[in-house]
Amino acid sequence: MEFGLSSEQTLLQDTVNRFLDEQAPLATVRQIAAAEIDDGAIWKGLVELGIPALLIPEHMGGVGLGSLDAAIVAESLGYHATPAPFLGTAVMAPLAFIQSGQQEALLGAMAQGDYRVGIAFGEAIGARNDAGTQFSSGKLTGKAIFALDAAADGYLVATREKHLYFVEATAKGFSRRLLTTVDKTRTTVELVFDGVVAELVSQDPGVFNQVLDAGRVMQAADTLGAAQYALDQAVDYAKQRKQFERVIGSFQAVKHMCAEMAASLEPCRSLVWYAGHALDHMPDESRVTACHAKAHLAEVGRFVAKTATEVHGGMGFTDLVGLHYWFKRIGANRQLLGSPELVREEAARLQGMVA
Amino acid sequence: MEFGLSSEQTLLQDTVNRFLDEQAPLATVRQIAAAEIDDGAIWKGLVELGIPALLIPEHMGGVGLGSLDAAIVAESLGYHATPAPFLGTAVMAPLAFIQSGQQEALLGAMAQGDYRVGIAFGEAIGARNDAGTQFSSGKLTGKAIFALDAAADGYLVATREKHLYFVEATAKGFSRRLLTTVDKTRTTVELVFDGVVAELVSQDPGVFNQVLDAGRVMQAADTLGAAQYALDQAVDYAKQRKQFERVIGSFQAVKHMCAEMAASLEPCRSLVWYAGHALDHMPDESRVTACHAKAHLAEVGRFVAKTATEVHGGMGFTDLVGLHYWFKRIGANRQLLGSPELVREEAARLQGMVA
Amino acid sequence: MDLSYGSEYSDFREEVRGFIAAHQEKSPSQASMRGAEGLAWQKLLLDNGYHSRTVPKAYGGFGAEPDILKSRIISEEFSAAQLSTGLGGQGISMLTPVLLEMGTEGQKLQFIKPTIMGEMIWCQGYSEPGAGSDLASLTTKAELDGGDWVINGQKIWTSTAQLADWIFCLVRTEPDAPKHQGISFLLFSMDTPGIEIRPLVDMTGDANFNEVFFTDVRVPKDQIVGRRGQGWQVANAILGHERGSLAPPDAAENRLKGIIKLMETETIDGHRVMDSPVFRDRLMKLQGQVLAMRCNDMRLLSARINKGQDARLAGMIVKLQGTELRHELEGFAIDVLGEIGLAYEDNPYLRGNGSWQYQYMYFLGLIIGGGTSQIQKNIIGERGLDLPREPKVAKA
Amino acid sequence: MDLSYGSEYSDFREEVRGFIAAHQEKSPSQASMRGAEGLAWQKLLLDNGYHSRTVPKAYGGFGAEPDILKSRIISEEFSAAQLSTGLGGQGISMLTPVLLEMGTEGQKLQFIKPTIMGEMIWCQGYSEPGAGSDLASLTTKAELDGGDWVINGQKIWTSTAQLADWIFCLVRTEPDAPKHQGISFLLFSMDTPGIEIRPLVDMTGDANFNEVFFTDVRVPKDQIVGRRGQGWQVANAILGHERGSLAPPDAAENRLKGIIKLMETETIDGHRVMDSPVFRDRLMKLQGQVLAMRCNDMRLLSARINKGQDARLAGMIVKLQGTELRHELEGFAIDVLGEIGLAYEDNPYLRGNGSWQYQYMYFLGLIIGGGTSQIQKNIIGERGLDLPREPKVAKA
Repeated sequence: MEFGLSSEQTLLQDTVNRFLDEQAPLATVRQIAAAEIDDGAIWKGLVELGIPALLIPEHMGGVGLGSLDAAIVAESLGYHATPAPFLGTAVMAPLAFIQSGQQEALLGAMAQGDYRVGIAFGEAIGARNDAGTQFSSGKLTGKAIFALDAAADGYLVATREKHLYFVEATAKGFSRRLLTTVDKTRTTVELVFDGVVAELVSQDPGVFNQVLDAGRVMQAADTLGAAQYALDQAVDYAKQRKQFERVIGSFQAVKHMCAEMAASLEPCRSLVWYAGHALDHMPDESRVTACHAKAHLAEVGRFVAKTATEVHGGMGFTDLVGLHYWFKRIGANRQLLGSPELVREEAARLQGMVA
Repeated sequence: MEFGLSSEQTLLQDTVNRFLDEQAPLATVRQIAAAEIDDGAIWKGLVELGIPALLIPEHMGGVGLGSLDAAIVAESLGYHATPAPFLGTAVMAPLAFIQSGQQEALLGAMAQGDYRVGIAFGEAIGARNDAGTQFSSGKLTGKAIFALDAAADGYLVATREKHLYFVEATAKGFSRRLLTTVDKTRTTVELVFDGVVAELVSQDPGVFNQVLDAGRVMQAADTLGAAQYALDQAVDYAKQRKQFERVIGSFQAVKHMCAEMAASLEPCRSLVWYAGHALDHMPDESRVTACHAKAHLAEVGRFVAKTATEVHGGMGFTDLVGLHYWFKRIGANRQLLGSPELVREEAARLQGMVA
Repeated sequence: MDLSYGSEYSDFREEVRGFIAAHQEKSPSQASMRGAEGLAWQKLLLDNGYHSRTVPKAYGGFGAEPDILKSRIISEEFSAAQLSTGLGGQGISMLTPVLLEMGTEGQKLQFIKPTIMGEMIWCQGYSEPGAGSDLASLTTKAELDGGDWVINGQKIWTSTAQLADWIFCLVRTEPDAPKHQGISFLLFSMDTPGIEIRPLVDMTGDANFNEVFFTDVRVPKDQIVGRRGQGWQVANAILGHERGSLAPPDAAENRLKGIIKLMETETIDGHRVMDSPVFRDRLMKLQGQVLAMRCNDMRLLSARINKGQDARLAGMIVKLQGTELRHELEGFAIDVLGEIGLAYEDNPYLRGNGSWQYQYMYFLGLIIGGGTSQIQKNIIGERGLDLPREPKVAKA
Repeated sequence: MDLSYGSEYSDFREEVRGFIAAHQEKSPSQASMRGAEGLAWQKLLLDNGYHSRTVPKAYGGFGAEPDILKSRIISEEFSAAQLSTGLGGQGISMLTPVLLEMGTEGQKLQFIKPTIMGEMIWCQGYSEPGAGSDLASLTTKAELDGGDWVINGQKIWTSTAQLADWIFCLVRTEPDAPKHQGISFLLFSMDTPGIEIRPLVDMTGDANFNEVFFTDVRVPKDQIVGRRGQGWQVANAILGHERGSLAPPDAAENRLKGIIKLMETETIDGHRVMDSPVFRDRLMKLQGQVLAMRCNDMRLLSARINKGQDARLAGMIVKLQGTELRHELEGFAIDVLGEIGLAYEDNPYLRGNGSWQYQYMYFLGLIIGGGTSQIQKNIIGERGLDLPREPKVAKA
């Protein structure tokens, strides 16, 4: 019995962390957030580490690791607020293609960093206002909003019926525009489909669900990492910053804020591990567990993001310490792929609690 | 412009407080809670102060004061965790009789402390399980649970249609039994009606609503008083209790617990005053305001009851300091006449927000 | 309990309404407050006693007796008509009251009129990187050299520093005195050589504040308010003015109305958000809290009019509760909007001009600024509930 | 990640199941645990290594090597079969490990066997009215008089004092030493003259605890564990045992299941509470928290098996989070029940035997007891996050 990371997983995490510490420091995040550079160099490095190949079976040219491994990477990316197309290109799209047996040819290109796939699932989770897509006669029409990755080469699009389609960004009738959000470490876009040729990936809602669950667990892991960073920064700051001739961390008020963050965040680590493990090994539990990981981390993340900022005092509010990149990333993870209320209702429905 | 208590109101509150300080101290509350004595003596004293005559117009032999005055008294009763049939006999029943023009003959007896009226509204607010009453051919059948006042001489009973009936406790086919709750400072009963002769008080849901609103504001005021007591006790304890060679109130953790209680409770005082005032003077707002007072005080009360107990450390958990009477009273106020979720939904419905 | 302002105020309300009817087309937009149009409007308000009403005529004001209800009526009527109530800013809201109370006659004559006319814009030099919650530990020093103070050091959180003509500034003049007794309150022009301003970008993306650096800044000796070493008392008089005004409940009420509108118009899978009982319940919880703060505010207003009414504690909790509530309200709106709640800047799906996200962050800043929530709780505990102060720490 | 216990444990699980199948009818009810039936069951468990498994045979145990998974399998299987896992209490859970670690050979031989057999019941003399969070300031004193300690003072929060045969007790033996170094750990019979027990009724209405008064209680000099003045270290070893066991997540999971059942059966105006989205959302929030604590517990179990896995912080937060969560769960059940949630004692509408209200209060007691939430946060902050301790206060 071992509830935790294997030595291989620890090594993987260390490797990713070391790479990000060196190649994606705050200064680089700032540049990408300001659109001075794109996330290409970071992604290239992650590709070299094999990250987009992680979930692709070995016989398809991948590394053949599991969802927990991916969650560990997601945590590291969150910890570093790393701009990268990980969620779509390394997790959700590969899973969809593998599960459905479609577009397998793309997997190799994705694994090698030559092809990025964005995700347009919002309309299948809870369509906002007039957004939504319809498929007929081989073509997709409509609009998807807050789709992931502005630089994707193609998009995996879910309709309200939870059917999945694949669309190339170069296709006729396809257009997109950047939807700026508070979180500049990732990009979202509006996709407009004016009778765009689309290839069916899956009409099985089970595939959609599996891909969505994985995405949600990755987001939970990303929030875990981002919140852990915020907590670490707050603790460090509390140990250094002096007011009233004492380091502020010696004041019970500040100490307890840190303790409350740790107390609520620490069990989240285990929850994320479990949810990651469940995706591959516990089909009966994995859906509910993914919902809980997503929703619970959204709530704890919001609390930690706020509290860590407060511990930093005015500095936390400034751009100087850069903590806001994490604050906003946590905020984005909360809303994308289903806000907590919606996800909790789904957890209840999955347990037969909704009449 | 004066948002606050008039000098007459301050005098009324002082008078009630002085009486309760002297005649209803914790030792007496304990005796009543243990059923060693009943609340008769306290009620007699309150009758002498004119409390049950408060809302009865002067031409009917009462004092002719308003709902805010009653709320002030309710606050004092909550502050002292006073066992007394105030809510039914001094507020809800008189209001029902006055508004409907029924049973006016009883008002005099009630004002003089010779007649107590209990309240069975639960089934009109949100009927639990199989409880509920039906009226036909002049008779009431069914069951009401958690009706207020085990020692009442008669009961004001609301059906699901929000019709009000009056039943004498001596009537044929009527039976009741005590329903013990955590809160021993008030009593609740199960009423069984086996074809009991009942007199119609009102078929106008408007009357029911008005009586209910008043009851809810009184409960909010009661919680305000009880929570203020809990806070006062906690602050006193924090000033005296020493640990680590310091009074615990000098520790930021304890100080901030007290500050958080005060910060959430202090605006409640104004809210209760406003809600009391609105009952008589602001018909457009009074219903929503009563709902908010009831629900908000329920939440703040729960927080204060828990936190004040924690400030007392182990002592708070014991019977020695008696704080638990207030803890439980606040808990009872939360659930009776509509739990917060239910009351908030009503507030939304009143504002046309529920489709 | 009397929520009306009484018949004696009806005339005044009519007078205000008359003014509004006659002049409302002259009210400037927010953007042009400092332009010619704005300054003309400001003058009109001053001449009619709708701004700086109680400031003596000698200093450019209207010279009226203080009357809180009249002030409230003015703000109610202007707000109802959606008119500008004139210029604000730290010179008007903070410095002017201080000069009236502690300035010399010369200072009053020199500074108040141009300040309230909008001709002299001020910024505040207060906090320092090393002096936040512990403001009294500030180290920017001013040393006398002949007839001048020579100032060296750094300030932070200085809003409107780029716009400001002058600064009111706390500096350490008696380095050997106990920390609260070694501070002085100086006034000087922002054109004085040796001042450098660096905008301080914050999490909203804007630079709502600045850092200001002083290198051998020379200020005439008499540009001091109060005596040498008395600056802390002067500063505290100002802080009192600031704390009350950070989170007025009418703003929270307007935001709540905005959220209700959002919930009625935004849909998820074709259903209005308002039709979600879970969101409705959260809305009602917040509405209850906003109502409680509104009632608390009415009590505070009343206590200022009716001597003898005690609302000390009710006043002390406003900053803490008001800023936390606003942050929560804005965060709730983001939840109502879901993904759309993330929209910012040029996003075409922006709702309310992006104000939900902006205010969500800005109010986190206000939770921290002007005395953090932790400092507020100390104040409530110590001054409000009379709990003992933190004991002195033993020397290591 | 491997959630199975591995094939090497299947045999052991089978063995436990075999025992259960053969003997389950002998398992006593909770009430008769201290009766003949209970003691016989206890002996059966001891003989088969299902209780005090790792206690050496010489002291009445089974003498097995520590194996956390085997212990877990025993508890899982007994729990699944709803059988008693035998006697608990402070003598077994707290004193026995301490004696094993710090007792003399004579003490081990004298006390452990009768304790685990259930023949010797212990209570704990620890907290005092003046020594709660600051336990080390305890003042119950023991002075040597010839061959005896003479004890005077008062203890509080002594559960099972009426039942107890013996007490393990912290007393001050070196009044002039620093407070942590002047305490000794004594053992003595509750029949010793000079002991008075007063039940301490708590908010649940029960007397879950007692006050114990000592007046010239004479205790033989050698009834001490560890050396004179070493009692604080002994006590801390025990506290560690206590903190981990206050809020196991399986109890929370069972309560959550109970709430789900309540929500499916209780109705409001004919609608199941489960059909209220607002209650459902609160349920899901709590389910998420309970799941997180379950996962945290699996991690802790794993870290005890797999050396090198760091779960220190995960362990430190259990008491704080676990007790707060249980209190919240019980409070939620009361809300689900509405008025019926108020039912207590002989109320015919009681649900779950009144346990919702009882546990709601009891867990508030547990939030306070065994190190208040405030003390827990200090510990998490200082030991878990390495934040500095509260500085020493200057002498007034």
